Amino acid sequence: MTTLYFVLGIPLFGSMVLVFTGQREAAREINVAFSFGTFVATCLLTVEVISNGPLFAWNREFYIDPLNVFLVTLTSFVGLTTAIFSRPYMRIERDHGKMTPRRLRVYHSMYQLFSFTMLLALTTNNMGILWVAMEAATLTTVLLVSVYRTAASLEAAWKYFILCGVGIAQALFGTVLLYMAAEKVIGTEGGALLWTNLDTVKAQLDPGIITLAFAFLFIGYGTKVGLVPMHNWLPDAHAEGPTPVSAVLSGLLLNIAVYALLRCKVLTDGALGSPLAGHLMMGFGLLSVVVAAFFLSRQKDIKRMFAYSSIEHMGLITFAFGMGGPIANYAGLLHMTVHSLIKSAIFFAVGHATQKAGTQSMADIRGLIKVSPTVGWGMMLGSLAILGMPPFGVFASEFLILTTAMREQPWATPFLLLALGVAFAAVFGRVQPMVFGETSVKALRHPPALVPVFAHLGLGLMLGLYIPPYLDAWYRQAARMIGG
Amino acid sequence: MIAPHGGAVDPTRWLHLDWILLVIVAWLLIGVAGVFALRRLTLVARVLFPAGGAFGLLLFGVALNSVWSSPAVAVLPIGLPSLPFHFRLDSLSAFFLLIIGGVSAGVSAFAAGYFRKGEGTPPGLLALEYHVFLASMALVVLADDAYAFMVMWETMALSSFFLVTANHRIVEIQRAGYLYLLVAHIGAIGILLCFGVLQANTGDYTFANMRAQALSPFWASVAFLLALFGFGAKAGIVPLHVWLPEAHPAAPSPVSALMSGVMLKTAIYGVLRVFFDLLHTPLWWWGLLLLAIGLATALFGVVFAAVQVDMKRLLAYSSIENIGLLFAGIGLTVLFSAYGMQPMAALALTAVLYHVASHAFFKSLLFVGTGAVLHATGERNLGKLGGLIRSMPWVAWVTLVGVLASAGLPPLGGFVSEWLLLQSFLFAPGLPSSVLDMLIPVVAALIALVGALAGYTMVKFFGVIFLGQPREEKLVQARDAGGWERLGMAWLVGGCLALGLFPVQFIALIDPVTTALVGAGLGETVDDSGWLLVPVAIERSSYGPAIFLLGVAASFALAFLLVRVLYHGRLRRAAPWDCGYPWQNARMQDTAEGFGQPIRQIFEPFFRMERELPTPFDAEPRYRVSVGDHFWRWLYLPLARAIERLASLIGLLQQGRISVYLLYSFVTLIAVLVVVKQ
Amino acid sequence: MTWLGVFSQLLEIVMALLLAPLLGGWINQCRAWLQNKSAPGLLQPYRMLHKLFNKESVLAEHASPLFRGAPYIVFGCMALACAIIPTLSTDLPLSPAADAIALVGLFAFARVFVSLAAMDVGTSFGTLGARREMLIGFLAEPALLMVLFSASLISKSTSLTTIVETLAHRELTIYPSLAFAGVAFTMVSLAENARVPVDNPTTHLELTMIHEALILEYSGRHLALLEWAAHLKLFAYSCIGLALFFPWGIAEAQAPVTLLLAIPALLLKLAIGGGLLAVLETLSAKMRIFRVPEFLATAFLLAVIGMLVHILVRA
Amino acid sequence: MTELVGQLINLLASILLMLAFAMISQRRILSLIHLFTAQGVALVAATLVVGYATQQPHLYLSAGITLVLKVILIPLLLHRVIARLDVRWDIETLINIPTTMIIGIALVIFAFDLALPISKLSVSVARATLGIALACVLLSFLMMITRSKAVPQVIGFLSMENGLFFAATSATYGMPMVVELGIALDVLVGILILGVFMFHIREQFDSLDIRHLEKLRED
Repeated sequence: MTTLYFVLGIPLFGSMVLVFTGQREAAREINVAFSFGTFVATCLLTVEVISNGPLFAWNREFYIDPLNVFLVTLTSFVGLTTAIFSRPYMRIERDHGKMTPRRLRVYHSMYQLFSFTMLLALTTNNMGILWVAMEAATLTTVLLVSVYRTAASLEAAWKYFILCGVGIAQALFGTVLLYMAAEKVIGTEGGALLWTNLDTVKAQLDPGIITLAFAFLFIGYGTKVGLVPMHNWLPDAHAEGPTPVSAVLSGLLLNIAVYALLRCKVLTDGALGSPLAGHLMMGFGLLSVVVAAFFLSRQKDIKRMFAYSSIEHMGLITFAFGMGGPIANYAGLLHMTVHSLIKSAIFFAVGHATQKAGTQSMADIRGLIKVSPTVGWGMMLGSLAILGMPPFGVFASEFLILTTAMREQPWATPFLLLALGVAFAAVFGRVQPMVFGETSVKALRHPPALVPVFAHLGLGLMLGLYIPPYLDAWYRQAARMIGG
Repeated sequence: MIAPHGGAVDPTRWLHLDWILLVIVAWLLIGVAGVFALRRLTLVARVLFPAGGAFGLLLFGVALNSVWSSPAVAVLPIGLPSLPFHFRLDSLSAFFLLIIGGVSAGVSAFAAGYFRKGEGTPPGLLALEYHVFLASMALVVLADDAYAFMVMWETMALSSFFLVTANHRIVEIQRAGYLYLLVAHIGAIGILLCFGVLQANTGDYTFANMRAQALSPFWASVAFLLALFGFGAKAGIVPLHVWLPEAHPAAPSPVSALMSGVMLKTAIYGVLRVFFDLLHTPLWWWGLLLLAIGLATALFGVVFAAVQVDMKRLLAYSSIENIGLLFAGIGLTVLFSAYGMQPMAALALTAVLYHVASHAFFKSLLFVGTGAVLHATGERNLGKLGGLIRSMPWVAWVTLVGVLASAGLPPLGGFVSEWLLLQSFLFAPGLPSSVLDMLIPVVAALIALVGALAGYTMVKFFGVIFLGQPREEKLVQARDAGGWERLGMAWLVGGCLALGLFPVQFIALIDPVTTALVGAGLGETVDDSGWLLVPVAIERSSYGPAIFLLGVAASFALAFLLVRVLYHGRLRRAAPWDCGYPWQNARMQDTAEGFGQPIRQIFEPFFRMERELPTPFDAEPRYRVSVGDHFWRWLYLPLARAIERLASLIGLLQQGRISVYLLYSFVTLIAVLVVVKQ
Repeated sequence: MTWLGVFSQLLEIVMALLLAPLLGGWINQCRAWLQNKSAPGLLQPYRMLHKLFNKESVLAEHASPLFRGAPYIVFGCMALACAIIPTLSTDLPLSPAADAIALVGLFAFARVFVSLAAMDVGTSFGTLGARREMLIGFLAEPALLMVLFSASLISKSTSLTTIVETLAHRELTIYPSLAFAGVAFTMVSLAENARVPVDNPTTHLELTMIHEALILEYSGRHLALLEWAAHLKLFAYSCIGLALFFPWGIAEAQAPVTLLLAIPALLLKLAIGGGLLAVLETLSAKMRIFRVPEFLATAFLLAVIGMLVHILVRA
Repeated sequence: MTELVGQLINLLASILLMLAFAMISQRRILSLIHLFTAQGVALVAATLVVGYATQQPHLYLSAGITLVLKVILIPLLLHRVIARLDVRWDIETLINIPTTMIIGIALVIFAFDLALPISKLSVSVARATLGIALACVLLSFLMMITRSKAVPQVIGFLSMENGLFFAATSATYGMPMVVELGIALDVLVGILILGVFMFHIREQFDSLDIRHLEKLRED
């Protein structure tokens, strides 16, 4: 039980410490230390879950089950590697004069607060607190995105705040309706919003209210996932913030939104019995994959391109969960894990590449392999992995999704084939000249920290070829639980 | 590590699959060793590549005597938890392993001598990609479940992509690599979907389960079309062939030898595995479609090969032609087995498998030959070569063997497979439907025309490069092939000759494969006819290559001796006859464009030609004709433009105005609420 | 491998070697008479061969061993072709070595070597001749294959000896498909043997010569061998024609005594065939080089229609 | 007694709806802020009435928080922003006021139709108000879409929060205390951040017009 306090306590305490010491030289190391502390705490938590299954904490307010335990570890691990990556990155940014001490303070404190909100959202059992944590995560990332204070970052942050704020508000309305339906069944002594209680009693919830609630929740959390009609904030927010922020946004925050959506889907499936939730998710998921693929072919800014690639992958994941069934759910969970690993690895490589070339426009980055093979190869392997080339993990989950889609929803496969083809053509067409060919990029003073990149790619490769048994057991239990 | 199970597996039998996996692991280790010896060229060239070649030879040996044995299965613990990698060695995969082992042994030996100076990527990395490429090809042929197959299939595409873009400083090579990987990836998704159909909703992706599924004709046809699209994209059949003439020439020569010789065969393996093993109830119209596509590809390939100016593009187009012939043969086999004529199907399938083997050997020999020429002269354009038989006699004579085999001339392997294919066409008139009967002679005529045109192309290829006078000064001091290169070439020449002169023994190797796939084989009739290849009956048709060669050699020797004895052997050297015009020079020889001119004239509609004709007032008039491909203008460019337009249309979605974005989510909310209300 | 078989095989090879120049001489004589010119002697080709064998062979400076070896290879191929085609009897031990398709392959083999040798010297005439020879080759070869196929469809076999036996035994029924095949075969043999409508055997005019351009650089014994090979090729083609369309008079294995009768029958048939060829040559004029593809395309289509007709009639 | 309370809540709910309508049609930003404050007062009153009717002590506490937050603190902040950045007028971007009103009416009808089946099942005394709360949320959503200045957009966002808060209190006697606190905290922090942003936008583009924020787009 106590490890959960550490898991949540360390980042909170870290953000407070960094508020005062954020601008000092050692701030970067402190940030890494706190992230490392969180990671150790989550590892202990995972060991606990492995040994004695799902556990409650603080009179059932917090709940760890197979669905969120691997996400917690993943969040803290990627948080740690991003912190390690942001050490050299921020030092170079400070030398370029883009990061003043004050902004560094905001960056470091908000970074830790952001990981606190994410861990809170994952571990909480209360749907209300889940909403509050999501809203808090949005607030912290707004500050992180606007940390450069340029016109573009301000615009991106403003749009991000307004669009996500409105979206999340719909989710609040959905939570209210959910609470209303729960109150009728569980009564009002405060346990009505706990997901486990709702889960046990979901059959008796009133279908009318739950349908409406799910509609609002779907639009709310769908905006945070970046499904297509509500995706407009995502490319601006992910492209304008500093690269570590983009990595964390693309890698982790989207997973949390999908996690929240899954929690609601489980309740709705139980209450309705009809696959309405699944069809909604499938429709919007497929739309996102196709539209994002076509967006990809018009990009000029490297970070915007990979932001759209995140939309495409989130669409694919939502489509997989929409299809339901043990294999598709399993594939969706695997895809979430591997996507966040590979996408953050790409953003690390992109970060260094953009710093070397001094620009984010892809036309000016050429011949990375000649200047620094590690950054070049990191970006090439990363983009190949994200495009679903084996032996990386993304291919494993795409394999499962496509083959089940072929038999269960054959109508969807031509769209998927078109989208994956166009996406591959677009992304690879731009990455290849950047990595190969004659170079115009100058070397950097500080050696880039590329351990995170290859650590992530190694894990992605491992997940493609061998999935550890306990992780596989979690995926199976979670897949059965999501059902549908 | 390997848990063998499946079938009554006696202890000695288990050895073959184990040896083969040993070879594959050895290749991977050599690759990893290459990474550590990144810059040390001599270590990589003198140790790693020969070791790779040796293991290729070992694979060749093991596959040779495992063709007859019963299938062995192995399961590796890696892969998805519910689906570990299954590997199965049956006669079909053993046959293809035979080819992979044989060709890779020769090409690796050649590569040991070829990579002299740094070519863009460090040699160690090249060794890694090269050996991963070999290992993945071998594993593709061994894979026994959809996931393992797909992982190995795309690793093969990925490693060959990195090899194609070895010296990525040249932009065209980057573009060729990009096109290649794009088409390969889309093809792979097609194959993935085909496996999705084949697993018929059971969720079990092993081939054993797919064999047990009885698919409805509709789903079987969907699987067929997807497999045709997927494997066709890798093989390079007509609408999907545009990447092949770009990618193969761009790769370093040993790699293009492996790609043309062996990688295209994995696509044929895929087609055979899906059509005959997994679907096992072919419909007749499948055969017709395959026949049509195969012929179109063959004719298209050979006509374009005849007009090429770059020697490696010429060979790439000739690979397309041979793939076309293979698809036509497979089409005929499907047609026969759809009508239940198993012995005829076995004959056609034997022709296909024989051509797979002989094409693998002679095409890699030709590519390796051009590699030696490229290294000695640094020139790829036929207009700048010529007269190399004097400065590079060894390479010239070796390439001559490859040229004769590729042209399908009697004593060599190319002719045997063409002979078997024409024989199978002759029995075709037994087909029940009269329309097909009418069609078969026309198809046989086209195949004969394609064979003859292949001869035309090969004469042009050999004549313009090796014979005549050198068109550039620097060609005179071109060095002949080095020691390792000669070893590699000698092995491949041996392969071509063996395939040409000992068809009976080789068909005995093919027999278990045809019995496994089509239920009948030529084995017994062929065995007891000794030196003569008699597919069906002696009075019906027979062909004895050994006697054939002996006949020609005997009359050669006899004529030579008699002339020396009866008359004399005096000889005098003088200037060639110049018909009274003393200033003859090398430029007056027939160029590659010239040699292709009749083909451009006769097969005009095939090409999209732009001519640059000089005006009368030009200071120095220049005539240039560029031969283009209709598919680019009528299929690929419109496709790209359509995607571009659609993308710009969708681009409007992100206009930048926040109120518009809010409107989108508002409308979506209302829409969802309306939908949900019902 | 009966002794009689071996004897008839050797007899056939020797007869072919001897009769080939004679056939050439006879055709030249007939042509001269038809064009009311005084004809050269019947044995003129032998004298020409003898003269050439005695002369010294002059080679270009940079001619490669391929150039020197090609005549022998071509001569060897033509000798083997004549050995395989059943001219005198069908009991030939060598004939199973190659059936109809292999025979076409053999001719292709010879043609490729001649073209390569022509390109070896590197003058513009050689390469020009090689290109034209290959152009005719790649159009004539499929037509010849189709002719042989229509014949083999009738006799259910592609080996020439079986074709001859089945056609010879059948009572005199008219095969429409053989009629088409016959016309196509004559057109193909005219093209292959460089006779008038396609190429003038006697000319040395750069613009028109095809066969002559190939052997332009040769002299002495190499030229003799090539000339002899050309005669052998014409002899082989006429024997194929006789075997397919007029098979009567060729001895069978069972009746050895007819072997003696077969020689005069062969001579008679060759004489008539040579005369007809001479008539054909005098009647037609040489075509422009780019009319040849249409000429051979018609031959090709005729052969294919022959096969179709056969299937129609049989089905 | 209870139906009096029910009528009182319905009265307050209708006041809220009327205020939302007024805010849509208002162009002067100053009066917009006054309307927003009025809405805050109505919300506090509604919470007090519900709290009194259902004897829920924590509702009084949340009413107090709302009072401090939405009636005193935020309007003060907005007044200061307007004074410092002298933003007086706002012009509508997409559609003019009359059409917005018509769409508003349609939205209200849609909201009522949507909420009708649910309010029958609701156990709390103020069942009918759910429809009105949903209408308030949709109206403020519409207002954010049609406004072109930063401040009106923020006010629209806040009135949406008010609508949601009213839904929480009317339909379910208020969410659990800890959730109420979290929501209030989020809203407060959100406003602070928006205030800081407005200063930066003003300083960056020397105008608070949203049309300057349109450079990040697909060309």
